[in-house]
Amino acid sequence: MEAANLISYLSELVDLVLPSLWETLYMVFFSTLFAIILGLPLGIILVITDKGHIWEKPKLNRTLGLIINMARSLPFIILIIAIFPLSRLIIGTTIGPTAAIVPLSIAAAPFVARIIESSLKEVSWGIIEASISVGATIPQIIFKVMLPEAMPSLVLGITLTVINILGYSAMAGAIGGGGLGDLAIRYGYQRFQTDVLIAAIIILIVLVQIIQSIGNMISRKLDKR
Amino acid sequence: MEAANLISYLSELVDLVLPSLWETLYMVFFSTLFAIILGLPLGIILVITDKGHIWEKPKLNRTLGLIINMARSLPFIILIIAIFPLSRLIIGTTIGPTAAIVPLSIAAAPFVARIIESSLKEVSWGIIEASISVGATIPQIIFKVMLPEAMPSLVLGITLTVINILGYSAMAGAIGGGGLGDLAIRYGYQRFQTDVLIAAIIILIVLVQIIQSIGNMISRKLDKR
Amino acid sequence: MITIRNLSKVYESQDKKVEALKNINLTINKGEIFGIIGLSGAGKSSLLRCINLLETPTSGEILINGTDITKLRGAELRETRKKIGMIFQHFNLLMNSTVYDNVAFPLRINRVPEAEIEKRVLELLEIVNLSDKKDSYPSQLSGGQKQRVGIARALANNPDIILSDEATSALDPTTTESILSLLKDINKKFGITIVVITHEMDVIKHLCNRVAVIEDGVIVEEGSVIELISNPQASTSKRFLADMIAKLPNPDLIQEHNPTEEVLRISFFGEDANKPFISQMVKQFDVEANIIVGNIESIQDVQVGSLLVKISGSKENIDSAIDFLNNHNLRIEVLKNGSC
Amino acid sequence: MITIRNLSKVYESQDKKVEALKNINLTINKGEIFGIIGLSGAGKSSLLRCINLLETPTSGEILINGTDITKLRGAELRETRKKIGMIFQHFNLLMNSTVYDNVAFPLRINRVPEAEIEKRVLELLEIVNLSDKKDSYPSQLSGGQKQRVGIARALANNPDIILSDEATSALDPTTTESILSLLKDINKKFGITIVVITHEMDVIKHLCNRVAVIEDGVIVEEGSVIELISNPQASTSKRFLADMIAKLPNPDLIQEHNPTEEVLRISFFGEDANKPFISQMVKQFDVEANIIVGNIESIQDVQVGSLLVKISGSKENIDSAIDFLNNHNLRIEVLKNGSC
Amino acid sequence: SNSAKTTAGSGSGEKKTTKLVVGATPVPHAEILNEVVKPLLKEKGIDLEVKEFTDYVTPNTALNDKQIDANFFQHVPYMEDFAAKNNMKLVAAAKVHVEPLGAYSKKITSKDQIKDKAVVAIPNDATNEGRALLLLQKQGFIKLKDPNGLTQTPKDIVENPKNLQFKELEAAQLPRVLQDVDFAIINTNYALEAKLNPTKDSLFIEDKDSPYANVLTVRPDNEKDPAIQELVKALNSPEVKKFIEDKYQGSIVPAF
Ligand SMILES: Nc1ncnc2c1ncn2[C@@H]1O[C@H](COP(=O)(O)OP(=O)(O)OP(=O)(O)O)[C@@H](O)[C@H]1O
Ligand SMILES: Nc1ncnc2c1ncn2[C@@H]1O[C@H](COP(=O)(O)OP(=O)(O)OP(=O)(O)O)[C@@H](O)[C@H]1O
Ligand SMILES: [Mg+2]
Ligand SMILES: [Mg+2]
Repeated sequence: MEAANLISYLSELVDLVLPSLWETLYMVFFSTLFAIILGLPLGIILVITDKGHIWEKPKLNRTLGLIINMARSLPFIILIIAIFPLSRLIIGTTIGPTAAIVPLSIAAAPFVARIIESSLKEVSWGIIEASISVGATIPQIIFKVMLPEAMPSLVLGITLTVINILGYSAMAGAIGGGGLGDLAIRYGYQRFQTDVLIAAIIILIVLVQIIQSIGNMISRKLDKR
Repeated sequence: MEAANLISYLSELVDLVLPSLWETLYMVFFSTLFAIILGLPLGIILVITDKGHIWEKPKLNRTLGLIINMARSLPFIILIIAIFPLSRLIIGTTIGPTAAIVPLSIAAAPFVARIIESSLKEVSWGIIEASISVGATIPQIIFKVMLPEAMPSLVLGITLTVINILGYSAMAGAIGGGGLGDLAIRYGYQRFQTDVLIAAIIILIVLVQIIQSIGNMISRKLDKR
Repeated sequence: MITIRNLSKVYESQDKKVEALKNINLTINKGEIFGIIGLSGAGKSSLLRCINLLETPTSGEILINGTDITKLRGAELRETRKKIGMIFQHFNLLMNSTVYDNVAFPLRINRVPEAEIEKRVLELLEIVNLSDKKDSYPSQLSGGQKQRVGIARALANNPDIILSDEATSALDPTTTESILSLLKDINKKFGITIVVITHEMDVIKHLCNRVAVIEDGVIVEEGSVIELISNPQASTSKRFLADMIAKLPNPDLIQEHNPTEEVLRISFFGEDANKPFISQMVKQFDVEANIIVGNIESIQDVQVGSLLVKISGSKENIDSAIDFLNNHNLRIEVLKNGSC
Repeated sequence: MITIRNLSKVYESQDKKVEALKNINLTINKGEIFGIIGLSGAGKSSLLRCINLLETPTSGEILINGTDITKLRGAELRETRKKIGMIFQHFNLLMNSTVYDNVAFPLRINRVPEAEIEKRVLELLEIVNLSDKKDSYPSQLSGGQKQRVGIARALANNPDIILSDEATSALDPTTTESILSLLKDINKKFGITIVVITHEMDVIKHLCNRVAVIEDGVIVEEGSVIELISNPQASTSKRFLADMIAKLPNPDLIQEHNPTEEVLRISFFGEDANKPFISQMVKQFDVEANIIVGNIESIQDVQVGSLLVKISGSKENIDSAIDFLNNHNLRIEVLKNGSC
Repeated sequence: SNSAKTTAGSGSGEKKTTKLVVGATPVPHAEILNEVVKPLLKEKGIDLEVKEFTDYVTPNTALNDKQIDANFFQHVPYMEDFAAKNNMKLVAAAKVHVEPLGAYSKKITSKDQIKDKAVVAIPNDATNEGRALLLLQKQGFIKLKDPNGLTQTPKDIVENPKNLQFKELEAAQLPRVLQDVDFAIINTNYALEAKLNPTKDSLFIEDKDSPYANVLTVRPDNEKDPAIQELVKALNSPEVKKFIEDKYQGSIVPAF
């Protein structure tokens, strides 16, 4: 290929990939944010309402478990449709990257809840007892003891979630969400354009690598045990 | 609806749903199995080669992390295509439920590795030191100390994986894997047969609920802390 | 005042029950330093943990200043707990918080202003001699240093009651002494009630007013420290006090069939100890007395002791000397070969 | 034999360094019971953990039977460690294994046949008095019970060396005694070397042959127990021994300007203690002698003691008596008001 | 919300621009729109925005919700079926092209070589699957319960003399799995992408008067909108015809 051709070829590729990258970052960032906003309280409640924990509520625990399981049972594409009315209500539309954030958040939230549940379960009971003994309220125990103590493991869990959402965001193409995954599918999978596919995937790999490295670093920094 | 009609209607529904249920169970069971077979060693190696752990190998650790991240970067549908040659090699074909097990296992393995990594990281270092002090070999520390001590949390992690694979298995429809998720998408979503959709989803919910309950139960049984 | 009535605690696991506390009745007065001793596994920690309801009693009542705390819920229970500082056997520190933040923790829970917290924490760290470790994390501390963080944390809230589960057993004598005098100080100054579990007789002797001895979940003895020491009843108490009873270091010291020598164990308690009975005996009966081993202590201003004395002289003189000692209301045992 | 040469250990965290051990040199003989004492945070655990390389020394050598283990790797290091049993300050038990399995653990690691394991484990549980808890999990045990599981585990492999980090500090005197005599027994029977960290002088007195005193990462004193007790040099040693030195319980006992009374602290060590010097003094000089407090112990067959004695009589007689005592090679201090 | 929006320019003398949002699947629909129609409409002062979808449900719901002004991805039978099932009113504004469905194989070269118990891969989405079965029926391999049903599945086959075995796969997978089956029924767009030539490589293929002509779909309320009318005109323009013929080499056939 000639230099001029190569340049125009590359600039075309960049034109294709760059907007998708932004879409991906946009969707993943906000979906993670909302998934955590939704999933964190669920995970916390799952733990503290469990048998023998600080706010034992067997019925609530079972009901919540059931709801979370229900949300996790739906295939993603079905979930997308099932929450069209919700997307319309919140975002005013059911298509585009912004609309994709709704099903992505809702699909990831129960996952986040389970991940957070299992991190919080690892907090030593002795430490919780110590905080009970100084008269801490349940919210204080949650926010001043359980979350800080579990933080290194929570950060790893959230890293896992971000990468999972990144994976799911590939399916956001179904509703015009765009993004790198969708680009890879549309060009690489449906149009057999290997160059775009490879470009998209390299960027995805770099992205995942960055996310994981940041997650590992933060987790290690926070871990004082 | 008349009784006779109802019965024939129901039997038709069952005819549609039952094979899908089997396909799902088949795919999920074996995919989980292989994902664990692949992911468990990866997760273990990720932990023990980490800084300050029992088999510190910074380079191996970083390389492995990279590979795992690469595998997690691919959108599932792209992964399916990417490993067609592998499927053909192992199963002899790239379509059908058995062939679907290959990409499902490979997609889930890095996830399993990360989940196992974060469980094993929670094993108290003091206990590992105690086993070092009695002259345990690295495999002994792994199999007699780290895994048993992390077992309650590993079981929860595997439960999470099984349900994740169940979710992914809906996408196995792309290569003729079938299963309940695919049924829900094809009949419920594309053909607007709400009854099939609902039947499939109810079964999925029941399935997830059963898996989670079993996981919780085993984890609680094993947890002696 | 802490009153425990008919307290029982049963731990149930899948297959078996452990009756850790059986119908405990106990009164701990306000301002008192109360010791709990007992063998390992006797139920000491369980009892202590019931007092702030960390362990839910299987049955019975726990009255703190007249209120049955087993009936309290929510805010009321929390307020009560805030006035009870607890030092844990296994420290239970926040692993991801610094020493400073660990000690500040109860104050933050109590919404004390940050400036006040700083003052109080630095003061407490000074007391437990950890000022230089204030920014360290628990994993960077030695065992005793962790224990001291736990102690500082328990004191932070200026509690009315302190529950201490072997607070000093991981500490060296110097640190132990400084902690004990701190506890004694705050006990005197603020009249706070202190309940301590300990294995160390020294702690009991120097710190406690009263002691309960627990054996297999049952309180077998309870009373003032002096009473316990002077006249231990339960076998646990005797075992704890074994140290204080002079024992023959070497059986060869008793020569059989030697009528001109006799080894006596003289135990005394209270006033008797203040009299120079040995020198009187030596003078009156023309015997020589050699203290082989022995221990005389002043416990809360009462002299308590046990001496192993070899008396030599003529047979009659020895006998008269023993009579003299007996008349002085001392407990005398003549050791024979084989006994000790 | 364990020889430690120029051992240093520095803990580095992001911002600061802690020099926990500074150029330690130490020889522990085969078959010896060696004590390490020191204040909390002095570096005892660090030193002990260096001996089986749980902590990698920053510099220096650790020779076990002539082999520098800091140079060992892999299988060789593991084989060496198998012969070193360690009792941890914080137990470090397998939380998801029963008491039985915890004790069996080193044996399983060593691929001992299961039948043999059973025999050995049951025997060890008998020794530490936990037979009834064999199927319990660590979370169902009291603090002392956990410690005993740790002790049983350390003994399981019939090690040549036992490293004990405050093995008995969470235990009551009875249990402590039985563990100590167990350690002493196996030391005598199998000639194993035992290194103990302890805060309890009793443990040192009854168990150890030699002691090292560590202060702020430096060994400040090292020698036989008797030497240490008779003539402590370092301030840490003195503080540890403070208990053994008779102290005046009540300053009122010294009446100022009373020439007919004098309070003496008489310290003695070894042979002197076997002589009936008090009774001799009383007789020769016509004084009365009253032992206020004091402690005479037989430590490894040597009598060691310190007595606080009030002597009353005429001024001259008292002076002569003091001369007499001084001539007996006893250390005599005349206590004045204000001193104690 | 946004039917053809008219935005007044800031300067009074400037021409009015109108914006149209059209949902389309990538090939060839989005290509036709972007490469030919967009420049044509620009001249008319209409700004065309193409939103790509990879799914067959959302473009219709989005249209019905007025989130887009038109879509261009489906054929009339699918549109009618969808509209009926979802209680929508959709209108086909213009027929544009036919993408014939064809049978391809890596193992055989003509349809006579199809053996007993041959494995045939067909698309698994409702429209294409039904259409594939109708094609097989037309070729005489099977008989369906409803000879004209649009969304039938292999379960609705009443006669299958060759005992064909059906594998239902995602449409885009079909070219990739050709070597794993005896033959596959593949959409032209995917066949093209996989470098299969519909005219040369197919065992058999739908003819040009197939009812499956792809249409521009609009709502009754904007059917008469001038901008839409311009779009219809552009789609049926000679430029589009030439583009289709040049670019797709006969594998996609203009339907106007
Ligand atoms: N991992 C670590 N990181 C930083 N500093 C440490 C670490 N471990 C120990 N230290 C510091 O090293 C010093 C020696 O600790 P070490 O545990 O050896 O003391 P110790 O003599 O066993 O005390 P104790 O009797 O309280 O158990 C202490 O000042 C401690 O704070
Ligand atoms: N969670 C539990 N489940 C079952 N048994 C328990 C539990 N906690 C304690 N026990 C048992 O209850 C008894 C009393 O335990 P406790 O901890 O009160 O003893 P302790 O007197 O504090 O002993 P130590 O001096 O060794 O700490 C012990 O036999 C112990 O094994
Ligand atoms: Mg206890
Ligand atoms: Mg230590």
